[in-house]
Amino acid sequence: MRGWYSNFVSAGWVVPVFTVVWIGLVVVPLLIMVLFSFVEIRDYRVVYDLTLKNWESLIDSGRWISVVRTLRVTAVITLIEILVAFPFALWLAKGCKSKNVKAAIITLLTIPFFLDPSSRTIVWRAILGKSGIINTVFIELGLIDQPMEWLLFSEFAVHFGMIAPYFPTMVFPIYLVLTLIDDDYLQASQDLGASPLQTLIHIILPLALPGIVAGIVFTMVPLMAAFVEPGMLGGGFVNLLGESVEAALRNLKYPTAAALSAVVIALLAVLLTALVLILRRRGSLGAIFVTLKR
Amino acid sequence: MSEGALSAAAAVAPDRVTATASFWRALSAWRGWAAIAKWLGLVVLILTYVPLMWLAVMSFSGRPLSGIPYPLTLDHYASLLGDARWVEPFITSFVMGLIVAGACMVVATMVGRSIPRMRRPGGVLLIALTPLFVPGLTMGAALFIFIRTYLELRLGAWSIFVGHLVWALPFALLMVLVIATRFDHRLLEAAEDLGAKRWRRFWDIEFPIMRPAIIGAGLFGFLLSFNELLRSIFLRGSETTMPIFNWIMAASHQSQVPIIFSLATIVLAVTLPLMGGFFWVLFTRLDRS
Amino acid sequence: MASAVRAEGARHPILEVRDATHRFGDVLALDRVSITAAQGEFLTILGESGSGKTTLLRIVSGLEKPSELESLRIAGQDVARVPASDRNCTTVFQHYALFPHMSVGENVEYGLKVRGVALVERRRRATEALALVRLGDKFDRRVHQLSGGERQRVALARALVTRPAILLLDEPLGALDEKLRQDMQVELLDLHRKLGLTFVYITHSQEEALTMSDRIILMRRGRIVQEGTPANIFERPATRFVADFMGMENLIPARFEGLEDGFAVARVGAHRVRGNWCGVEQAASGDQVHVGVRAERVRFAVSGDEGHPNQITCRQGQTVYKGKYVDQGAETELGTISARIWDHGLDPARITHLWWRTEDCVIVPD
Amino acid sequence: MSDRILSRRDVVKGAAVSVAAVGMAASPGFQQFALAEASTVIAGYGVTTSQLKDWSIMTKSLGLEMKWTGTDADIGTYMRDVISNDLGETHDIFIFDGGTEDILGPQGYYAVLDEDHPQLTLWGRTADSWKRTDLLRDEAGVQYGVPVIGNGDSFGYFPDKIGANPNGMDEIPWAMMYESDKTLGRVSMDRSWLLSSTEVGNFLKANNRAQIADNSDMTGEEARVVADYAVERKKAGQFRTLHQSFEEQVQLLSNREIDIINCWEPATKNANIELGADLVRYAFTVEGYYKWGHGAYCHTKALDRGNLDNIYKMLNYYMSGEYRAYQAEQRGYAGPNMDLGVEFATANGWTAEQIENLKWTETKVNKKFEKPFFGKPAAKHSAEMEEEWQRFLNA
Repeated sequence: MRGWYSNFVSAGWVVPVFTVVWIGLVVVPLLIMVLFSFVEIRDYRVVYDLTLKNWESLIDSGRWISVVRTLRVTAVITLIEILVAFPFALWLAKGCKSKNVKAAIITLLTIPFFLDPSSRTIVWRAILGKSGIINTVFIELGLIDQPMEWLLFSEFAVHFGMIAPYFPTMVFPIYLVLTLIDDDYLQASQDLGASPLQTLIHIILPLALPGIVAGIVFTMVPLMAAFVEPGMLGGGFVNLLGESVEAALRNLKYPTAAALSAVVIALLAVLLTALVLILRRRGSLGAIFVTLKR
Repeated sequence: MSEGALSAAAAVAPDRVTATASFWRALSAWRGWAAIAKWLGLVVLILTYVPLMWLAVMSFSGRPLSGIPYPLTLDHYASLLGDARWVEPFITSFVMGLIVAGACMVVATMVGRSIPRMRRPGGVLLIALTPLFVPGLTMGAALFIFIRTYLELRLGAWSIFVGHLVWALPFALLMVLVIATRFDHRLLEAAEDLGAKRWRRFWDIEFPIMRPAIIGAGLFGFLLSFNELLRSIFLRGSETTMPIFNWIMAASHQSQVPIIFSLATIVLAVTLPLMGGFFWVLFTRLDRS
Repeated sequence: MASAVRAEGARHPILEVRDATHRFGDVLALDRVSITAAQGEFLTILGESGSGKTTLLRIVSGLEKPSELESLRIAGQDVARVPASDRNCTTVFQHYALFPHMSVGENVEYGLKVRGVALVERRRRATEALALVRLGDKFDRRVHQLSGGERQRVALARALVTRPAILLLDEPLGALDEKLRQDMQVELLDLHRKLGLTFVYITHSQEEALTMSDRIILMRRGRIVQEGTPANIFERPATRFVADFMGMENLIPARFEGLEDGFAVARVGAHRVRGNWCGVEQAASGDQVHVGVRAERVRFAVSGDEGHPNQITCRQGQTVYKGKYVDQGAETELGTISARIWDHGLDPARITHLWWRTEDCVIVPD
Repeated sequence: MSDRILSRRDVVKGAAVSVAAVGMAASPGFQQFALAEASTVIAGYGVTTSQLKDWSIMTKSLGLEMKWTGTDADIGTYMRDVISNDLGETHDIFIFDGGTEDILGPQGYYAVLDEDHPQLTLWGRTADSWKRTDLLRDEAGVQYGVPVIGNGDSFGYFPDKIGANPNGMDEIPWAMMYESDKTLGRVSMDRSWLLSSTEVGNFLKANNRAQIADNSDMTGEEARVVADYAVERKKAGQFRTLHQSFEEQVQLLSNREIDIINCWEPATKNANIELGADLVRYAFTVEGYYKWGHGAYCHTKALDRGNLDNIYKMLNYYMSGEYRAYQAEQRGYAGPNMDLGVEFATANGWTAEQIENLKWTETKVNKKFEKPFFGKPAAKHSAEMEEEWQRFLNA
């Protein structure tokens, strides 16, 4: 007997329906949003005249400075995350033998996703501030006379504060892809005479590339839109795109926010395309998931 | 290749490496690298948890925003319990989280198990994962304009749900895909051979194998929804979720830090064992290798 | 040739493992195992899964660090502390472990590349190695475009190209189908003969071991139970386990009685059976032993008065048609004995007796 | 122009999308905010500051229940919800910074106040300085709202750090915030253009350093001058940080990270709880104050829902002594009919100190009224002002 649930689990219609719904819920709204960057808002009302004013004002208002700054900060943090996360993920996937330790670390990496970022970030101010713990201790120890003001409300503070929150998104995909690499490959490489470094360069890195790309994407997207950490630790000196978008939306400047968002999305698209092209040798994006199938 | 060329009998490989190469060999063979890799990562983890622990300690402090956890008090927890205003948003968020989790589990499972069977899954995958690449505020604003202005629908819990689903589903889908792509479809053929109907095949063979991913999808769905603010601000209509409540309170000209700190501590205390248990089961109990 | 090689190898073994012990947690995977292999020898390590054979191989290659080890020499040099990457032996892995992101040629070149061999040179040698395994035209293919047998040969070429002193093969034919497996056996033997390399070959298939090896080491539960030439192990299994593992169909529990004219005598119920004593040590009277005889060595007689040795009466049991031959069961006082009948003219219903030659019968300790 | 902020255009709506969206809307568990409330329930929307910490006090004395939907202090979000989100369909009373009626009144969202409504008993005795302000009437002088609370915002400071009288009665010039060497690198300024740019504008205008007609509604040119000055001071290192939230204000003061900060008055109150009484003072200034006042408005769509009497009863409550006393006690904010607040406190046995504080709140507000005031949340040139202020933020 075939109940309705038979159809429910048969794949035929699932993907087409999902695709249509998802285009409606995600793609169409985003396109409309981009269209909004060409209209104007006056007295909190939309004026439907096509205009480039919003785009011009990106330059006038100095918002483009924050675009450049955002790119710089994003690049630096992403680089730091890769440098720390890749070795860590490698250790976790291949070096760590205890399943309990693995489970514990994965848990610790997951929890921060679910906590309010502002309350976590505001705590740093009590630690990095002029009368914070670090300055107090250093002064007590006689290492410095004056509190180090650059610890807080500076680019340093923003970078420092962003390292931890954006770490898990880099570790997870890399870890996942590394666990999928069969130990046989690593042993074959060693057996054929490769040093650990050579195995890393010739075998592990190429095979982990999809995970690294995913990690970069998952880390860069929220970084490009970050506003909590720069807002709370940058002291107004490290204004990033996310804050700019937020400020525009707060003032109901949808067109400006739309233009800024379009910039963010375009930047991400360029980056993604570049990454995908690099991967092209190994086939389409979908192949990321297939490459490692045995 | 001559036969003689291959019959050399030395203990160490005959194609000797150069001096610089052997320096790199020695360097890369150093056992300390693993320790460095491990500890750098652990330092970042410590950086993550110092603020959280601090927050937990400060939730017991009479002066939560200052640097010193003194005097100790349970006042904040008392005022959290005494102030009923957060209860309704909390329930809204909790129920919303459950619904989003359920939707994520069902949709991610259905879509996730279908994608690997497609010949060219790239396009669908890209569309499905698009929300991961769009900043939260932007997605919220875009959905608001679309639903409210173009579709002229009244916003409310349902539109928050849409916003949350758009946010959480890509994560859930990725989770399911990880297992689904490695799933051996010969198992299903075997089951079919044994006479199992579609539903039975799914329920008896596929589901148990995919269960960890499905549970994970639900868990992520719940927690991402429970903590979501940026999209909810736009899509709330007149609903208030827990993060919206916190956001409103931050502008109410009275300090909400005590409440927020103690609430975050409670969330931490609840999620830590929950997630820990989940991953422990996933790694230690279900891992057959 | 083989005996000359062995004589030479006994003096200067290319591989010498002494007292290797390995534990995985509480499990003893290898228990003080010592092996040697002569230059140019085809040595097979045979055993069921979990017998420790793969662990032994991985200790030789350096991929596993043994818990305890007296010494490990390759070409006379102690390599116990040399990492796998610097040992002059390469492995053909069970699942080949061909790098999925490289072409066939890149896979084969890999061992040369990591040694810093110049591009032109390594291309040349990789091409040669591929030609050697008859894949000369597949240099630029992707690994996933190859068939199972082709992958196997790529793995061989990859392992050979660095000119190792010893080639380690870990059940390389396990993943192939029957026909391909037989072809590859021939090909491997051919390669071995051509290159004169030392092969250490791991398998759980007695048939593979018998076909290919100069010498077989049979392992069980982390220990060596018997080693010798294929004929030796096949004809004179030292224990009941070896006899069983080598496919001796009829193994009958018996009591040892003593020696008679150089043959051992064992009692099974009311019967006395004579055969070769194969145990390492002499048994005492009354010891539990097994009488073993291969099905193809069991013969039938229509009447019981020809005076055959080891003769007993029987009735017809189950008949299984096998094409080339018939597996014929026979019910006797000793239990069911299976025989292999090549003569299709024989009518099983007329059989009344069976017997076997004393030389074809072994008596093994338990 | 349609009545929507982001008005509908003719678009081809994808059938699948509509079906999906409608399907979700219709599914159980997603029912809308119930429209038909019992008439003793008033639905309100706006800033939470207008709510007493314990709102059940109101229920006890009026017999009404308030179903409150809060929002934060963003005028953008608020305007969006009132105009685009049709909250008038579900909500009766709206409370936000006065000034919104300039736009929402003439466009028909806020109902004109019926000053003679029988339930509005306290209207007559409420001082004109509270009820007849620009914050509650549109430009044509039509009255839309009743006053709720208000204040003149300035800055908090540590008297010892800037050498001022510790009793806090000194009038401090705004220059102390912007260009004093005593506070160089020890200042925090609010990021908000609405607050900070108009304050800077007022300072420049009052000291004849710039030609500004109305610093609460500056033209692009004027706003540019203000932003340029602010950028110059930022580059000179005047500001330790820029803050955004109330919690930040409290933390910056209580950690003594800064010496002077333009903040909300309750922030100094909170900081003093941590630091010790009266260590931080909220400034009386030389040049004037950013004036804000929350107004309560009735939505036009609420006029014929049958609970208008109760709505006016509620509006009246915001001017009552009970509300006054609690609001002043909890946040230090004043409002109309302070005297009724004192009366209420006395009648209900509040301590002498509490009553003294109530009186002080009134004195304080009256003292501020002597100086110029500015502030216009729905300024005509808000877009330009915001745009120019971005240059300061991005610098």
